[in-house]
Amino acid sequence: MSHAPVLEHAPPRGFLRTHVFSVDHKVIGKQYLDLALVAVCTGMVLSWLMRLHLAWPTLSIPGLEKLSPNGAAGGVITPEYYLSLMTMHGTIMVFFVLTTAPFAGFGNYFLPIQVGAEDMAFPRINMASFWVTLVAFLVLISSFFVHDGPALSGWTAYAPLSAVGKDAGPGQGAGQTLWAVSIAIFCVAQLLGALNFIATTLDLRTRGMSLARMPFSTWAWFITAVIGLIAFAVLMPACILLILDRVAGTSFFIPAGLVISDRLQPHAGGSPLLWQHLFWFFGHPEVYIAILPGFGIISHILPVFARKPLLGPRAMIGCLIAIAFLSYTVWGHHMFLSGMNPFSATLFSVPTLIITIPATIVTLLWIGTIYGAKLRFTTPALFCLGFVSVFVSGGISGFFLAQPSTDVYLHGTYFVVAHFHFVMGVAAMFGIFAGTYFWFPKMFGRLMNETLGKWHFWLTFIGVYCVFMPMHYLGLAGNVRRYSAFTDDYLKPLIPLHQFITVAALFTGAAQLIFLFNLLRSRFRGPKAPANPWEATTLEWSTTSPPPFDNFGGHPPVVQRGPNEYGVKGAAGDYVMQAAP
Amino acid sequence: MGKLFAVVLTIITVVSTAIFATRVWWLPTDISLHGPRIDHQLVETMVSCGVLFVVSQLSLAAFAWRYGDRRDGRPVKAFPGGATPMVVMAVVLVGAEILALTFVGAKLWAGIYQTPPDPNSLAIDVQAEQFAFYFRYPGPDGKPGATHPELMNEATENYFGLDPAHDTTARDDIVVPTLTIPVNRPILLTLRAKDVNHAFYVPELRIQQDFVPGLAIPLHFTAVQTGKFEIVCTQLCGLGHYNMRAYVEVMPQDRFDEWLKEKVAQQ
Amino acid sequence: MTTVASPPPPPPTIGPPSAPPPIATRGPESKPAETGVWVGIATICMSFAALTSAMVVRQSAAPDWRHFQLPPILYLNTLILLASSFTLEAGRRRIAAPLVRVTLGLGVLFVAGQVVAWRQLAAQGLFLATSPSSAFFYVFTALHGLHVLGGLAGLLYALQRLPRAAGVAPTALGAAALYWHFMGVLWLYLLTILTIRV
Amino acid sequence: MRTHFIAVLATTLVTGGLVRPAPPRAAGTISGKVTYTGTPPKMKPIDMAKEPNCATAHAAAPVLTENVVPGPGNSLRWVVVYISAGDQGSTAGTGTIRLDQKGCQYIPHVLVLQPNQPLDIYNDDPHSHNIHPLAKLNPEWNRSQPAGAPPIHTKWELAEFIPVKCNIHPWMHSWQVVLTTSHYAVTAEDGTFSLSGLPPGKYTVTAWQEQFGTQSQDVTISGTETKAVDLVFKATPY
Repeated sequence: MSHAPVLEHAPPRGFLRTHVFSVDHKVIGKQYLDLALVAVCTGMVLSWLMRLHLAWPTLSIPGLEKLSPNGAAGGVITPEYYLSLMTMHGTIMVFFVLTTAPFAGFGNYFLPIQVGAEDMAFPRINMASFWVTLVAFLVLISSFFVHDGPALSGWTAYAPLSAVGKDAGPGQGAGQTLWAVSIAIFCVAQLLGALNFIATTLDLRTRGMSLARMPFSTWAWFITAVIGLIAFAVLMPACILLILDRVAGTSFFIPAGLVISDRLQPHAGGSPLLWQHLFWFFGHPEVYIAILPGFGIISHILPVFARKPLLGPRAMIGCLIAIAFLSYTVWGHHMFLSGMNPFSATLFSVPTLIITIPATIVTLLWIGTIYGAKLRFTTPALFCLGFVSVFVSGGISGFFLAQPSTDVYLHGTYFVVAHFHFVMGVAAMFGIFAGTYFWFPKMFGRLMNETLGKWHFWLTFIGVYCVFMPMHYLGLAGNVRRYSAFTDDYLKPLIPLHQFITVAALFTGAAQLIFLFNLLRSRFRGPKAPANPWEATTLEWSTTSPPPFDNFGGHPPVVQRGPNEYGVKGAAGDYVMQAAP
Repeated sequence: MGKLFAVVLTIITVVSTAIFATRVWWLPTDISLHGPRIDHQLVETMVSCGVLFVVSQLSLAAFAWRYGDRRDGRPVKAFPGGATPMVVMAVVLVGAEILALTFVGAKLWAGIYQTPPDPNSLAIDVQAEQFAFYFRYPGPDGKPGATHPELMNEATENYFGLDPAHDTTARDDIVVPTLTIPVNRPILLTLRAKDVNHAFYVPELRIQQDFVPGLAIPLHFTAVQTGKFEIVCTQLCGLGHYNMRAYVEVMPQDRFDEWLKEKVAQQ
Repeated sequence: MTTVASPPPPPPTIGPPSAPPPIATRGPESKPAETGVWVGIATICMSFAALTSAMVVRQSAAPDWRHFQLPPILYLNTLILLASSFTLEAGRRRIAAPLVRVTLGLGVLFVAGQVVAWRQLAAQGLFLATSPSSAFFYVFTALHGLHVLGGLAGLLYALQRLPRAAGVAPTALGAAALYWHFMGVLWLYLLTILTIRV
Repeated sequence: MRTHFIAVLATTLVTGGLVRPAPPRAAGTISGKVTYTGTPPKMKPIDMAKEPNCATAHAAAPVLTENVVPGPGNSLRWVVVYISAGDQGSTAGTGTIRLDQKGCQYIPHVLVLQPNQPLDIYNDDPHSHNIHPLAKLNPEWNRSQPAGAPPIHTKWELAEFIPVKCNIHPWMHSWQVVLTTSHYAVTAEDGTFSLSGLPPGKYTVTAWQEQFGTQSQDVTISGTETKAVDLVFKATPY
């Protein structure tokens, strides 16, 4: 709504109000992205340590003993420390990178601009959501420095291993409690964030910006906010119950008669499957929270570099909504063999297979958009193509795991690790890379270096295939996941493949340093960026880079058409901006 | 640049599919009754997914090769028919594949996990604990003794918490760390966990089932080939998860009876 | 931040548009604050739905569910909460600060009554870890109490903005009232399932 | 002058307590045998199939459970006999105590040490162990020792009977007995023990067996004689 800037929203004064405790959605978006950057570096180092230990178990890593005298005496990682590294790798990557960067980071920065608003509906709550996320991250990281080290029950934290406490092994004392508290705090932050996204999308759209005219990335963030709202609202009570089980002596998830470390546990009557149901009811929507913003970013960027409108925009939005709805009906496919009633395995496998249809439609729409395009191979465009290819590889392996009859063999093996890494670990990351290269000029007013960007793409694209495609073969050979060493007779011949994967992982990890260098250098010394370097149509390109405090310098745009106006004949250039008269 | 992307993607697709097709790494030979049908289901899924994978990757590569911007002023072309062929292709193609896989798969799954066990199958109790499997045979009296968690004492090999002093049926129970079973005879395992979640997985038997503390979960199969195979735990259970190794030894019926007699003598 | 667990009702920083409503493409006068509260209500419903399903599963998981008599003061607390909703609705329609203050008082009284109910249960020897039924009773009443405190903070905020300009107050007061009524409805729901199950 | 100097030196040493004072008074010893009545539980062979290295190592002579180890003439091994009351002239524990994890077994099965005495735990097996002393008074800890890992240097502060288990090999169990007195002995195969260096006085001798509990007997030592003390445990088959 076009209205004179109300006093409430005057630009801040002073360094603290402007850059640290700022209510400006742009600053908060950048803060989220910086947090995600720190988190992804931590997570990547953890994955290096894991891979090094798997390939060469007796390798002594210098300096590790200082970080954890108990876990890695003499620099050699012990089995419990490997599991702690795995748990922290999973938790940090899923929560503090894949939920924070594409959704909270880019979403906070660009959703208000793309809908033509001055800021999020509730700026102070928006600021609170970042600082609560930061608190959650610090609580999680503090579990590294606790006596027994971080939790070791995986990012899924199945009870009773996660609920019994110190007896269940090192890391299950203070480390696991800190994990549960950190995740509960993270849920609160995400709920506050989702609240903002939905209110802004529904109420603060500028004149002419109807729902149908919203860009695809905005649609993706809005739908992700709705999924996140319901998913995190379920994970929070689950974490509260887990904390009560651990601290207050209740027995929600711990049955009677458990003997752990030769001690009969003082609990009775709980149900471990109750935790699995509560967790996976959140868990599967969470993986869609990680990938849907990626869908939105790719659908937003691909037309810009194909110079033609996205094929089937309404079908794309319909698929996003279908995926959002179906994501709440499929959680049981994580529990086919978990001891729940086998009939419900068949029940859950049907919607799991059905959800592949909208995913296939989305992929075909991207490929159809590339048909007949005039592709400009800039770095964001390459990452879009990479995203489509990697998402296809990851999605296809989902077919095997969706059916109980083949999941009997593949459940708990590296096939599962390959599947979710391809879809979440790589496709979602390619979405974040594409978003970064695409929006960097708008966020910082400077251009990133294209050659470094291309080097980063090629090394990463080839690297991730070398790392994660062989994991499918390990899965077929029955290699069990979450093992800290391969001592079984049938696993020993697979160790050379693990060593290949480790080398590829180190190589791909090193390639990310190019991205880091490019990111930091261009932030201060990149060439000046014009308002619309990629000749795109959406609202964020019709304001300066970086946008002023209230995004449009006091006169919000009036939107005349949708975001898909590319390849238009007769217009100046082959595109028409959304807000152009 | 588009051409480079197309070449790299084609190489990746060809190499990956080749390794899948030539089965360099593949499932171990199957030794269970229901195994062949699972292998068939897996191969069928592999073929149909392989086609889907190759077609979509190569079409992506082809379009990236063909539709680079050559500054020749040629207008962009929309996909003939717009989005509807995409939606139709997805719903029909993938939908048909899903129907086939679900229908066959559901029957196969029901055959293993939803059918009651064969009445004369050999009943063995399995206990998974932090970091070992133990198997208990009811012994000559045919009745397994009651288990008492408070009596469990690993030092005295009393893994199941039996109470031989008062419970006569527990006296002859045989507790061994290796699952020894006769070939071609249906086996009914009752899975119990002593402490946390574990899992029973034998790749060769194509069977897998989690242990859940507080539940006694039945699992039945029939081994059709003799030999010694490894049992591994696939559900994260703590620091020794990687080392929860046990063996399942499938013997001809006569050698199994001999083994059983010898174990009874040792009691 | 008044309460960590609940999203406190959103103090609107962008006042309602003073300019004439824009051309078509969007419904009547939209108020971000109220949308925010509706979204918050959806979240809280989902959390309590998850806890309800956990209670149902936990009750059937083992025979250790010990039924006990709900302390009668809960029914008195319910009346207090409903009364506070009426006074608040009256206060909202006439934008009368004293009525909102009465609602605040009743709200505080309700929370005090809940604490008394806890004490009575503790006197009977029913603590959090005594039995799953008491555990769920405490979890439900604690979470609801926390959200009521959030509601009180929202009412205070709305009260503090009331005298400035007639036009501005209703949004904040409207949102806070909506949230408060929801607290009443949620408590009625909780009372029924607790009475049935516990 | 020289003799005077030596006398001064001797008295300072004695009073300073730097050097263990040669027992000025006569010291007695208590020795004897620990036996059992009734039928002890059968020693079952331990099947180490889970760890192939140990299974092959013990293929010839399978390892038996060590909770009750009967010897010739109803004698009992691994029984800790110590002065539980009236203890005099006891000294602090010196020297390093060594515990070996060899062939998936704890060697020795019962280890006695004194508070703050250095304890070195070695992993001599080509695979990893995870030693987990289940201490209640002392702080409980639990550490993995991959193959070839350096020994764990630790000690216990408080007196306690600590059961020790290996988290990876469930059959591996042993005891670490921390005693404040230095007058202790662990019975050998023939069940004999002897406590020496006891100044005259009234003592209570206690024998502790991991499954049958404790037996005590009062003894008075007057001169340098050796008192015979025989302790008998009642054994039950299960």
